[in-house]
Amino acid sequence: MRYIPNSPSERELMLREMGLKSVDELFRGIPANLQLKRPLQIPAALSESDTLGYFRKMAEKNETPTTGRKMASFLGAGAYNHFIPTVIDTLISRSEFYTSYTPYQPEISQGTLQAIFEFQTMICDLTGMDVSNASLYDGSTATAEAVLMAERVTGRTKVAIAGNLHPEYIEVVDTYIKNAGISKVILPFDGQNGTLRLDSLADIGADIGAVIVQSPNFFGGIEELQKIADATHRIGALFVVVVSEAMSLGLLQSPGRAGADIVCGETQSFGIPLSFGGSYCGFFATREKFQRQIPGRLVGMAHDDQGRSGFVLTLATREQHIRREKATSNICTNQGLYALMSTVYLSTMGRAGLREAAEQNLQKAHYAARLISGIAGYKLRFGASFFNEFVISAPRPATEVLERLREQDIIGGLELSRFFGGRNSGMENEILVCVTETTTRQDIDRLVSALAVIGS
Amino acid sequence: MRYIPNSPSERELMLREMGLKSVDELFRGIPANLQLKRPLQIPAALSESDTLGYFRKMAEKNETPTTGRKMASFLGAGAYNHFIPTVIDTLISRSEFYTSYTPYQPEISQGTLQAIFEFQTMICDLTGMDVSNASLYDGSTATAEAVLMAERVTGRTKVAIAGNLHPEYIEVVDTYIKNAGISKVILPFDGQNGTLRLDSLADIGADIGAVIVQSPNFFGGIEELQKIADATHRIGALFVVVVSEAMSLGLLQSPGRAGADIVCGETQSFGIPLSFGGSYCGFFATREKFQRQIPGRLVGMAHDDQGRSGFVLTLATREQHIRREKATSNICTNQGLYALMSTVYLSTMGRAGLREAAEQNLQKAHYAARLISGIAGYKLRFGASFFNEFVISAPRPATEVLERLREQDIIGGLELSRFFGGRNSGMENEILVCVTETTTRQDIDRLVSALAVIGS
Amino acid sequence: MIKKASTHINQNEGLIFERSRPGKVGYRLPELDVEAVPVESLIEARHLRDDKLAGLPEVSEVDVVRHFTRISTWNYAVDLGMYPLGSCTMKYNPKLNERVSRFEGFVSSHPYTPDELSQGNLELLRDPELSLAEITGLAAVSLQPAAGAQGEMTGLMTIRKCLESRGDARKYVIIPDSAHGTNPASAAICGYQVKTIKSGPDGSVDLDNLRAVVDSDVAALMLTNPSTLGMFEEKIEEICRIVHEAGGLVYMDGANMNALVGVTRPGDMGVDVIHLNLHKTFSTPHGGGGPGAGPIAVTKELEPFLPFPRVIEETAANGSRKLRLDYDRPHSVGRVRAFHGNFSVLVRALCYIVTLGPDGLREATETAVLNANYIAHHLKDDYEIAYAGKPLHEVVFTDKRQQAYGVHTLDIAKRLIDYGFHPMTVYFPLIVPGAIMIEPTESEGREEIDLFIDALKSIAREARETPELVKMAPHNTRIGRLDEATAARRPILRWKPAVSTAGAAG
Amino acid sequence: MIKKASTHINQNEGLIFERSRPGKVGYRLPELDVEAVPVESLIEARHLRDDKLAGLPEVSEVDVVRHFTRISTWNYAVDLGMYPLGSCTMKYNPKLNERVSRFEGFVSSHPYTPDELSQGNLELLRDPELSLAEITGLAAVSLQPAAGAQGEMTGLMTIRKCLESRGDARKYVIIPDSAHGTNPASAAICGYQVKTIKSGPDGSVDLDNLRAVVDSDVAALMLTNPSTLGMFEEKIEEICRIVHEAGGLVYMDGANMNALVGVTRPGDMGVDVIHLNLHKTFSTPHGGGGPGAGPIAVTKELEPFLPFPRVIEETAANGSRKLRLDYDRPHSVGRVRAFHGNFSVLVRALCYIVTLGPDGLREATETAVLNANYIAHHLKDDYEIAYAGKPLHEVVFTDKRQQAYGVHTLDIAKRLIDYGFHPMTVYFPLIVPGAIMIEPTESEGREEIDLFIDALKSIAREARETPELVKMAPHNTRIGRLDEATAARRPILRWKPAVSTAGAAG
Ligand SMILES: Cc1ncc(COP(=O)(O)O)c(C=O)c1O
Ligand SMILES: Cc1ncc(COP(=O)(O)O)c(C=O)c1O
Repeated sequence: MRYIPNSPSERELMLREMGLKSVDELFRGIPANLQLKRPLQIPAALSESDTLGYFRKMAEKNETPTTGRKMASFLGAGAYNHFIPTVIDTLISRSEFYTSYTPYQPEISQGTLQAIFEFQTMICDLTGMDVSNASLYDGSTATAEAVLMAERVTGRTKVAIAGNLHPEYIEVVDTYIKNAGISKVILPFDGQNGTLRLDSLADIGADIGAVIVQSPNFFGGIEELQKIADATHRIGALFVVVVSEAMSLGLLQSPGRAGADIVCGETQSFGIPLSFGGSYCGFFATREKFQRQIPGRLVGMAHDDQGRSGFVLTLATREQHIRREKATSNICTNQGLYALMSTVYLSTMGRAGLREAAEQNLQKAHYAARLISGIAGYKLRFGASFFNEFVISAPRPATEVLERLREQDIIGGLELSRFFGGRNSGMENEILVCVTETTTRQDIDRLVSALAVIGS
Repeated sequence: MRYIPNSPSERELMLREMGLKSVDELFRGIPANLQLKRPLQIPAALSESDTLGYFRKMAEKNETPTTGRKMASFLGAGAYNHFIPTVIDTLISRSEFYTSYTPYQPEISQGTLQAIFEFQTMICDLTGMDVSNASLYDGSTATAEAVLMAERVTGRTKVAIAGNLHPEYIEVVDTYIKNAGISKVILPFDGQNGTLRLDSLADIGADIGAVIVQSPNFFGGIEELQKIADATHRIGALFVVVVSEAMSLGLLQSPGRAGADIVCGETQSFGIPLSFGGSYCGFFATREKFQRQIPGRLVGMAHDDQGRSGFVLTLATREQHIRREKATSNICTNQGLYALMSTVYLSTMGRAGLREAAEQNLQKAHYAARLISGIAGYKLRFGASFFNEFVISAPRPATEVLERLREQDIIGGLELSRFFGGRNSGMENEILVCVTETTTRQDIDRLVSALAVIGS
Repeated sequence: MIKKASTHINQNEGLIFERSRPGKVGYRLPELDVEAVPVESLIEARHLRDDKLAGLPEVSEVDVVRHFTRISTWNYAVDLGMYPLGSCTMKYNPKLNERVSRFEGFVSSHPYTPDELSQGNLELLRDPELSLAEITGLAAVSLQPAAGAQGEMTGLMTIRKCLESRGDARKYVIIPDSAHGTNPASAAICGYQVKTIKSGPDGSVDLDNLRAVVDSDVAALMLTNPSTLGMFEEKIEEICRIVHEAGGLVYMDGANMNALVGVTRPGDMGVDVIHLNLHKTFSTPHGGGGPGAGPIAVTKELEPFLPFPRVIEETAANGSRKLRLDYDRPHSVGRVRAFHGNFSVLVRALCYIVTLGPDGLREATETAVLNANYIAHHLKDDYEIAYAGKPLHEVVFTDKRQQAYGVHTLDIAKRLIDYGFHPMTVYFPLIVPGAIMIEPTESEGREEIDLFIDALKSIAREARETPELVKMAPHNTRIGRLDEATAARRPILRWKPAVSTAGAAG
Repeated sequence: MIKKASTHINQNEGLIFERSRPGKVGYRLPELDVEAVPVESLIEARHLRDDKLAGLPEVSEVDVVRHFTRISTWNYAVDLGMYPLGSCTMKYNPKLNERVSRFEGFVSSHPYTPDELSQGNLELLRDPELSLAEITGLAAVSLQPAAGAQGEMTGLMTIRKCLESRGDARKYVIIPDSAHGTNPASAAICGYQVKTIKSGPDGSVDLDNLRAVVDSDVAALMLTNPSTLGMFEEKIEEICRIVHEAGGLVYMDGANMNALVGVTRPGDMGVDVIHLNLHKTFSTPHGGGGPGAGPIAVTKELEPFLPFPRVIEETAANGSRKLRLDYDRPHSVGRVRAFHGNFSVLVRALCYIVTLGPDGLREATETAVLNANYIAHHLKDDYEIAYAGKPLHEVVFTDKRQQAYGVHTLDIAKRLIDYGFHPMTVYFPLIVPGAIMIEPTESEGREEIDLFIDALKSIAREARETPELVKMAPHNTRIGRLDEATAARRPILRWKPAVSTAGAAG
């Protein structure tokens, strides 16, 4: 087997050196009746070229913006198609990065450690917070961790979650709190604006440990963070701001400035390919006073006895390998390499590039919104100002409209009935449309004329 | 511009430090009337994504075995479609390899130097020679260099070249010798076997400095190297064996054993993609006694004052940068990175893999030959035993047959009329067919049934 | 004498922020192709950033490439040599996996792409489920968990759901004192209290201790098998029986499956749930900390409780078979992350499985166990074995003998660096004072292993003869041991312009 | 004090052959899918190998990856830092070029693919021709030459062909003594005798020397501009006139075009033929020695003599425009290599050109020249300038001052390694005794350049104060200076089992 550098005869020799006759003796610790007497019933080994062929075939069974039918796609909703500089893959493909372990041995892990320190710094700057961790699984689990941390900090076992938070994020939070003795209330969003109903905050009880709001929200709308922060702090709760479209941070006020206590979310927009939903990279940032309550790994600066500076994993007493059931989280392996991708992305785009990219998202999305809302029968569902996503109301059921669009190689967006079928109804004809800097005017115009035809 | 790490203001500063006002002053050495007053008239700069789009479009305008129409291809003739292990590209993509210069400074170039030393060793083993250089441009120029070296060694200004040597190699040799005062005679090949006519060697004059033969020859046939060697040495000429299908060395007697004085050719078959004909990698090996006449770079072992061994470029007095017009060749930059690709290939396939791959070529090519020669109206043109290429005679003009095959997404091979139209006629219906380990039985069977239909 | 490594010139490099200069750029976007409207007319001023993104660097592409290439050379890596971290299974990461995981058809597909346009992806989500079910001998698999710890949490939640459906979620999860820290941490998230049981004298589960704590309040036993001492729980069937008879379920931490794949199957032992670390057993790269994937395999009874969505196959009217994502899972524990798991990791793991096949997987297991036993055999005269027994894929020693000279496990670890190796796992499992935990994996050849054995023997000698040499190690790295205590006392967790020579060691 | 580099642990590694063990494999091919016939029945025994390929290694994929990854870390590289080799233009190699050059649609296409199935490739062969013609200000371009030296040979052949067509090929090629070795070597292959002319006191062509040798036997002047001293031939027009009036042609060695692109064009100076080194001026990687590409650009008059095939555009009956390869070139000098040149290099160079565009190309030139002048300015007090003048993209010093302390150019070069830099070009051009030739290119930022200046200043100081330190350098590399004399006297050019510790330095 080509991944094994021991030759058969070397293996023989090693066995003999140990006074063993056969490999089977190595497994004498396993009761005979438990030993598998037959080969595993999985497909026989493929050659390298056949393996390539198999995965090529699978890849060709997908239709994407750049392969097969070259679909023009307007899907967003927590996963965004942004431009990815080539250098990112070049650099993370350095085997010193991707074939190394968690940097527990700083003397030979400074590359990874320094990169994480840079990641933490960039996240702090973008979110306006003091401390960032080294990443969490994704935006949804980062949100769940924020809820758990809020409970640790406030001792309150109830949280208020905006109803326009990404529905899958809410599902994940449910899963995490279900057994942790934490309950949630859903804060309604305004039917006209799609943003959180501020009045709903007026009467939330002092038993609420955290108010969790996403901005831009699931519908793309920008929330009144400042006001929500004030209301939240008034009851002594933590204000958690979730950012699932990190690109918006290139343009929008940092949640920190608006008064957030925890800012968490997803860095996928920063150089991480869509890859059918993973791997992505959760981020988590908070105030310095909470730094010993933060979940996940932290990298800090340190010096050796000659005064040379370097970096180490620090404040480890928060973590499971030391604190066990009392740890701030059960997370161990995180998304290290993907945090590196985002770090390289932010370095490459830099100050000017992130701003330019963000503004292109804004301009193109509004160009599309203007045209679509101009089509007879279509309108923007919500009034709030938005970044690169907006909801349109179609004259027919969304599923039907999207199917017709697909016939023209357009994935028109996400039908909201998928998430707001029951409870919040009135979403049958609603489509969440996303436009990024990678969406060409031509694609937008194609969508518009296609919608016009379908609408008439 | 993103490839320039000097900021505009830094450039200003640097100018000022030098007491200059503007960049233009830097060019005061260039007469004003020669300075270009307008921007170059080439397309304006493209963004990274537009550049990717442009080259993607170009790539999609090609039809290959793995893209677009997925052509089944039976093209060989000096460029072969062999399996390429993934690790090759991974390893040559280490920037320490591909962004470094010719290893003139051994203390910080040992990686490149050791790899070349390994390449030289492998080429010596495969060819059965004592000394190999670090590569030449390609198989054709390696052949031309062999002719020039033969003249240096023997002092004779005439060479005899087999008429079944790759026609483009002969063209290149013509180009190189034309002005070097060397003349050539073409040795005819046998009409039945396609191999060199041994009788033609009987009466070649003692003024011949070298006999140059390709085996397998351009028609795929295996030459009687031993006999040719004897005849060649009888007149005191050098015997040059050209190998354009290096894969054959996995199975066939090494030319060295058969008496060759110089073995040269192309390593493309060893891990180098077809890439429309380049970059490839020429190899050149000879006897120890000629090592100071060899063209191109050589790497040798050396030691430092602490006895640690390493490698250096050596015998440089042969080369242009020292010997100038008396150099053994004008070559400077060679195909270093591609020699590395072949070194990684030969390491990965190794002893067993090269043998297995070569044998699969042999078996599949003969399977195809058996079936095709069984089709009414088709026959094998030549009788000599062959490795992975053979010539078929079709019942119609080759160009017509190939065009019909293309309609069925098959590139059936190379029409020989392309090279043997005039002088050696009788090749109108002849097609050079190549079958490698990457050709599936299914493709062969498709070709066979298509030929049958076309033939009837 | 150090055979494996030398020292060589190595580039210094500051933080990326220190390369920043106003006006440098590393990108080029296409021109905006729609008319630009004043931003303030689209978004209220109060919602716009007022810091001009001042914190982000302004550098060229050349700066980026130089920066990250340089700092990468400060890392040790599997591609450079043996990485004997016990419990981490640092095996070779095949380049073929990396290549296929980057196919444009995968990386460019959006998670909400309609099923009919992503049949390839759905097949890649189903195929590993089938293989992993067979490998574990269990009925069903969920690929959603993002890593082992999340697999633990998800698995325990399916157990909880199952018990709830039986009428009582129960209170406790029993965890041996040798377990990995994620076990109790995961149990806590699931609302279970942890009952720790002391391991027996041989490091395995002490049945009496177990019987003593197992009762009708116990939801599950969380067992690592082979244990973190690298030894198989020989009484596993008995253990499962005890738990099952008390109405509890058995969760197996499968982080050590590299010792078992193809040789024995948890399902056949009586295990109800197991998580697998694809970034260990199934060769996906650790990436300096992640990402990984922690699929769980469960019994038929637990299948209904797996996270949604599930990939199911349907036969369309026209008889064609199609895959689709099924969200209608009333009994599911819910979602543990957005979308469909760490897809790019799953693709790599599947590539590994199809590349090796049944024989290759077993051969890998056998070789991993052979290598570990070979090391145990050759080092037992120099280092104290933690527990006598029959190690499988890893072996645990202690620093007992070296302590006599004031040399501790950490010193030995640091000295290994000078010998050209990454250190082994240190001070884990916690039940072994000064644990030295070595896992070679099947990716090491005899030569590399012999060099490793020589190094540890030589360090044992140094500990006796020149202990200071070991205690001051490493000597051949660009920086020495860092003062972690101070770093934790006065944490510096982000760069600020003041700290401007940071990282530019040397 | 050395600011740029430290020393760090670095893996030793023997030769790949020393990792070989019978039975190890690193590959897996598909099973043969046709019936296997005894090999001897297909090929006569006498034609079959009898050595069982004994020389090739038997190693696993892991061995291969470890081996080449380790030895790669022994190299210095552009991605690690400044590579100031004069005349070599070691600029940044954009990763985007690498990526597009690997598109499956390019790498999988066979050179004999019928034109209608390779229109994309043919466009990629035509587009650079158009751009390079504009950049050089000449009429036509051939992309076939594999490197600069072959470009020289090809260019001189077109000149010869042209002269032959005029009736007399002539005898001599005039080459300044400052020229690169490939110039005379290439002239020799073309059957021309070389007449070397001494450069003038300022290092440029001495018009009197030139006039003295130019006569009706002179076929061409081969001129490097800017010269290998980095200075523009200010009298280039006059020079061309002199040669042209005598019926000769002017060949320009374009290796130094990085100083001129977008600023001035050889065609406008009177040059008849020029070669370009795409692996210098146009950013394609040097690859540790190659491959490169050496296209030539020529005047209208010389166009008919370019190598065949040529890419031409045709309008089909239906009006559609198609590209095809034209082999019917009666006046061509012939072919200089098989197929169509180093295609994969051409793709990279084109990618560079479209990425930069007119403005970017000029900006690159300006910055390259700025950087070189900045270095010249800051080092002139420490090192002797070879020739006073106006350097463009590179500057040449000598070791004259350091010789006083027994320190020579080579010592300075080796000491630069300890400072974390690759040495500059040494002892070239030959007319400068102890030449120190520095070319920073536009890829270096001010900080890196300042570190370089500091290093050379510090070395100048060391030469005065502690010359031994410099003469024994390098001190921070895994091996020291190697005994090249012995290596050349008793050459060991291949591995033989005997030499078994080779390479395992340390
Ligand atoms: C025994 C054991 N259990 C669980 C884990 C946690 O797995 P992960 O890091 O993937 O969350 C690990 C990995 O460190 C482990 O070694
Ligand atoms: C001035 C000059 N001319 C010609 C050449 C030869 O070019 P190549 O190495 O591409 O053959 C070089 C490259 O070293 C050079 O510097």
